[in-house]
Amino acid sequence: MSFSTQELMIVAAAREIRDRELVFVGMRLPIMAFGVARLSHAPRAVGLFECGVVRYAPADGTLHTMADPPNQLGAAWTTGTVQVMGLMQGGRVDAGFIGGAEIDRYGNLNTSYIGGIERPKVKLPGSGGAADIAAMAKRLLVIMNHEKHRFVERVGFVTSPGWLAGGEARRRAGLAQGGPAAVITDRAVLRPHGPDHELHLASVHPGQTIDGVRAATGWDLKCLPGAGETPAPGERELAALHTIDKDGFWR
Amino acid sequence: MSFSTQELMIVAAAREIRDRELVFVGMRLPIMAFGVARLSHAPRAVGLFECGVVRYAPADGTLHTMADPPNQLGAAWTTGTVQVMGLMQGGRVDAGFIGGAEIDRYGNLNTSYIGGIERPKVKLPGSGGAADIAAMAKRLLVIMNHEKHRFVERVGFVTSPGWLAGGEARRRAGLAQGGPAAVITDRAVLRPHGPDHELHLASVHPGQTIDGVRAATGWDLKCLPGAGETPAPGERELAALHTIDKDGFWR
Amino acid sequence: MGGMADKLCQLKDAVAELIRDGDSVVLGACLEPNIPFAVTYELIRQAKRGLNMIAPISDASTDMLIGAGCATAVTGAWVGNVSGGLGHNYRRAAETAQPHAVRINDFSNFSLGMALMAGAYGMPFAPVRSLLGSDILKSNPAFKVIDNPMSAVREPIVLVPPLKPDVAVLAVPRADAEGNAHVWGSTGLAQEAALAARRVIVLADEIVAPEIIASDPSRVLFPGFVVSAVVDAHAGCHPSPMAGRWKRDTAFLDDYHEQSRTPDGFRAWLGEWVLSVPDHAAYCRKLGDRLEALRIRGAALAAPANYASA
Amino acid sequence: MGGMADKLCQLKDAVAELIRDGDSVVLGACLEPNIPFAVTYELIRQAKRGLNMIAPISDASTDMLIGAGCATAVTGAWVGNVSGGLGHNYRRAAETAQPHAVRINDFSNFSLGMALMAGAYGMPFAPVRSLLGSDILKSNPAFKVIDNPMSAVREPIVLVPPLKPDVAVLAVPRADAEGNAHVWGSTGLAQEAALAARRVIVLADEIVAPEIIASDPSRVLFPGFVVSAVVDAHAGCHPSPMAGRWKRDTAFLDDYHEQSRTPDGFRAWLGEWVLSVPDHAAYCRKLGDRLEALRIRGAALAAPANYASA
Repeated sequence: MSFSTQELMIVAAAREIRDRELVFVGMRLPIMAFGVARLSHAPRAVGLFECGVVRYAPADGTLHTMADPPNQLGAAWTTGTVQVMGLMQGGRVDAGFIGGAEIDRYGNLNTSYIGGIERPKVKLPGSGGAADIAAMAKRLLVIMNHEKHRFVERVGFVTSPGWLAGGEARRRAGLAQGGPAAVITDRAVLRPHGPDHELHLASVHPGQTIDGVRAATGWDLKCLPGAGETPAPGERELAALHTIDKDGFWR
Repeated sequence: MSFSTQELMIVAAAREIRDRELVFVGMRLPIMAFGVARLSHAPRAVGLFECGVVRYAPADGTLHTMADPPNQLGAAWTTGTVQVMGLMQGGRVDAGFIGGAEIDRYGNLNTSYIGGIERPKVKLPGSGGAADIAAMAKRLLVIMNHEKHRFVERVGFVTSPGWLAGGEARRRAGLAQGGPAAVITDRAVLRPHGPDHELHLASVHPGQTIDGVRAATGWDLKCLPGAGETPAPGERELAALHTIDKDGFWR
Repeated sequence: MGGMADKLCQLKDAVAELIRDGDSVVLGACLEPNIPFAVTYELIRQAKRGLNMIAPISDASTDMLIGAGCATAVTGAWVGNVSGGLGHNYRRAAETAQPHAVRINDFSNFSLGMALMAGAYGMPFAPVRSLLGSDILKSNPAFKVIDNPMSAVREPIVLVPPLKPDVAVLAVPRADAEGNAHVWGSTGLAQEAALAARRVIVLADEIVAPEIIASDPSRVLFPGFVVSAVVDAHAGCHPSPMAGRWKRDTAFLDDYHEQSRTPDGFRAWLGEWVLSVPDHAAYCRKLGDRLEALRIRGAALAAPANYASA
Repeated sequence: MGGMADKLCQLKDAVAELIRDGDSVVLGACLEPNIPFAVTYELIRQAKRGLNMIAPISDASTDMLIGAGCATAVTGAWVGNVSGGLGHNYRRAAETAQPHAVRINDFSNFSLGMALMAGAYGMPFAPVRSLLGSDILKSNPAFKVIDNPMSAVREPIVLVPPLKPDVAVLAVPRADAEGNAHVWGSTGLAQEAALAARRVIVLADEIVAPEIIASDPSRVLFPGFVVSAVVDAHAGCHPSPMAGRWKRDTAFLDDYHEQSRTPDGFRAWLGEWVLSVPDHAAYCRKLGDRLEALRIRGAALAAPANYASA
């Protein structure tokens, strides 16, 4: 069975969603991942979108933004941002997806400033809801492309807190729960390991090598015990994906 | 033109509402007062009800509670308590009506406990929204029957703060605005006077005497300079009242 | 949605399984309307004990539960009878500990709403500008007054602690079998109560197909995933009103008010309307034509709203 | 309603009279949909200066206003182009002060929502559990971290100051001439923004009789009495979507994204779509068939809701 790297990423992300969970869904890949999860192993997962949409069944139609009309039609609840993010602050949201321009060894993400606040080298769009999802979802799931300049030792600006300086730093900062649980890239899946919560290589995608992934990482990436290959998408998962991705956009 | 004491109270209360004002309306007489004001001198006043109803035109039909179906039908907005009381906390509500079982010299009201908290002599129903209206409306308007045991030197329990101990006490307690502006009874209208904000007799109703009102008051009630008779309801005011009070309940 | 309708259950079972002795319970949070009296009665029949009623107003429901020995605490703003005034059972309990004492945690409607909002949205507390100058700050030590840390000048602020009820029971005009519900008209504190509660029981005036609810997701006040049980209970809010469905049975509440003036009168009322009535269906049959007269028959429909996406 | 429709006015006049140089302005608060781009363009035509855009997301609107020299500050969570990513004008302003510098007051969506809620409801501040551990606390000194005064153990809490925009412009599917409006679909921060703002301009996709709005008061997101002006602007949110009315013109926003990569490209885009177009009607004519193709023609109507009282 053939699949694209993006399809593998979507399926790997979908596997992070458990049945009956409440999931804060971001745009692009996460929205597909939520759909695949719903249509395969998590038929009672619920998707929350920061614009105020809550859905059971995935939207029928292409979404360019989370508030596009197909995401409103047949939603479980259309309400406000304070309501859906308030539920997350209350500890009701099991997992949240975000991306980022930069990520570091402890899963901290930067979507704000590269190269200083005053005269940044690159001004990124900012947090949107990412800082909130990173702080308040019970598990943080990150999806982004794996390039050396994006996977850095220490981000220049923490927009969305991961494990901060590692160890108990996140708890000490006052974040009673959450933290990155998985980073899904176009090359591999990383997971925090041990009491230090440093991101380790959990699996490499088919066609990638451990050395290749390490070379694309800006810190000395260690391997989890037993790290192997990311399982290829199964038949059911790909079928679910093709059901949603009618136009084959992600192939 | 003949009118009942209750009709006079309703009309006197209606006169306290100015055009275009936002008014927090309580049950019974205040709801009639709001209607009379809308249909006579205040055609653009807006009525807010703590259950979450906001109305322009008065309800068409008898209301036993503020949330009865006639008050929902054709409302300007049906929403929640936090929304309407939040607007009041934000300083948007010009006047609010409440009643009470006991009131004192400085317009403090008790609707909680008579005779101590632990084993009260009378347990009253409690604040409802009264404490909030008294604290946060820009002007407090009180309607209640005038009896000596209700008009007391000092209430045993301040449910709804008036001018507290008088003078700057209300401001010192942290209430930046508001305070009783008028107390409309079945005998008279009282208003705070001078920097001390003590309630004074502003007018006595037709058929009542100053001495009679003083005898029904539990403190040494002083008269405002120029205190005279409460003006009788005008033709337009009574017409408005009769439009609303179809069954003649208040006659 | 996407699953079996395993939340649909009988009123008796929902009350037996989801409301436990000692629980803090919201029975309706819309203030005067949509009060699930059918659950009030069932709590009395099942002789629940030690309930702490979190009640903004809830008309005579709380007074009944105190008189019947079910509720021993009130965390709320008002207990009485909206058209009648005083609550006689509440008075007897507070004044003379008859039939038992009642612990009173005083709130105002706004501070109770903000407490439930804080509970719903995981806020550590809610800051309010109400209650300053009120002796409620003295009778209820749960509030805390601080100087506004964001202000350069001294500005006292009341911090309201979050409230998370064990159970909220909410009567709605229509719901599907998964607890997705539509509510219209004023909603009081119902949204906050539903989202703050650990368990939610929906008392539906009508059970409808999921497609009906999904046709208008903006009419949903709280989503089905917070709901534990759905009960099909037509007129379950009698004698309280429900927008577009039921008028208020004011005579019924006035009669309760008169009869409950004495403990004997209250017991007689309770015998007639609750204890000798096996269930909600029997209650409706007993009401008979009286209930039919309260049914709203007219139509004043909301203007259409279109959700089409293409 | 009992009054004249004196709030109904032309878009040009509403912008000229109610949005002033230096104002803090919300242009749409639903995040991605319902963004009043017609007002964005008119602000550029009228060469407003020194605006502080309070924006949760507002798609490319803020980027346009920065590039055109109207906005010199951003108080918000995100500035870019939702389908395209980065905002090129925002980048140039922040990185090289071209065409001018921009002051950035960083928020997240939730903290911005709570700030507007605090502004709407007169709260002295809003306590949140977000932003802890984020450098947003360093880049924006408006936040304050305190230890939770209600907690026995040390528990840091972020206090968010209230935000009260000078003006909020909100695009709605239908409104009456007094600004009473219906909104359905997700609403982002629109309710909080409308209730917090000193002045509200409603951009109505359709002006309807007051009876239409009054037929469904639960569909009202904010009441007419907070509204200063009502503008009849069919498709005034193009290229952003509106539930049941308009699809998103993604190609238009992608084209903007490409053209605005360079200052010259941006100026050309601005010339074509804003400066050489006299008003919103001309903009719609210029879009022509393209706009018609975005119109939602299907029907997926909300189930009826009855408000009858008898």
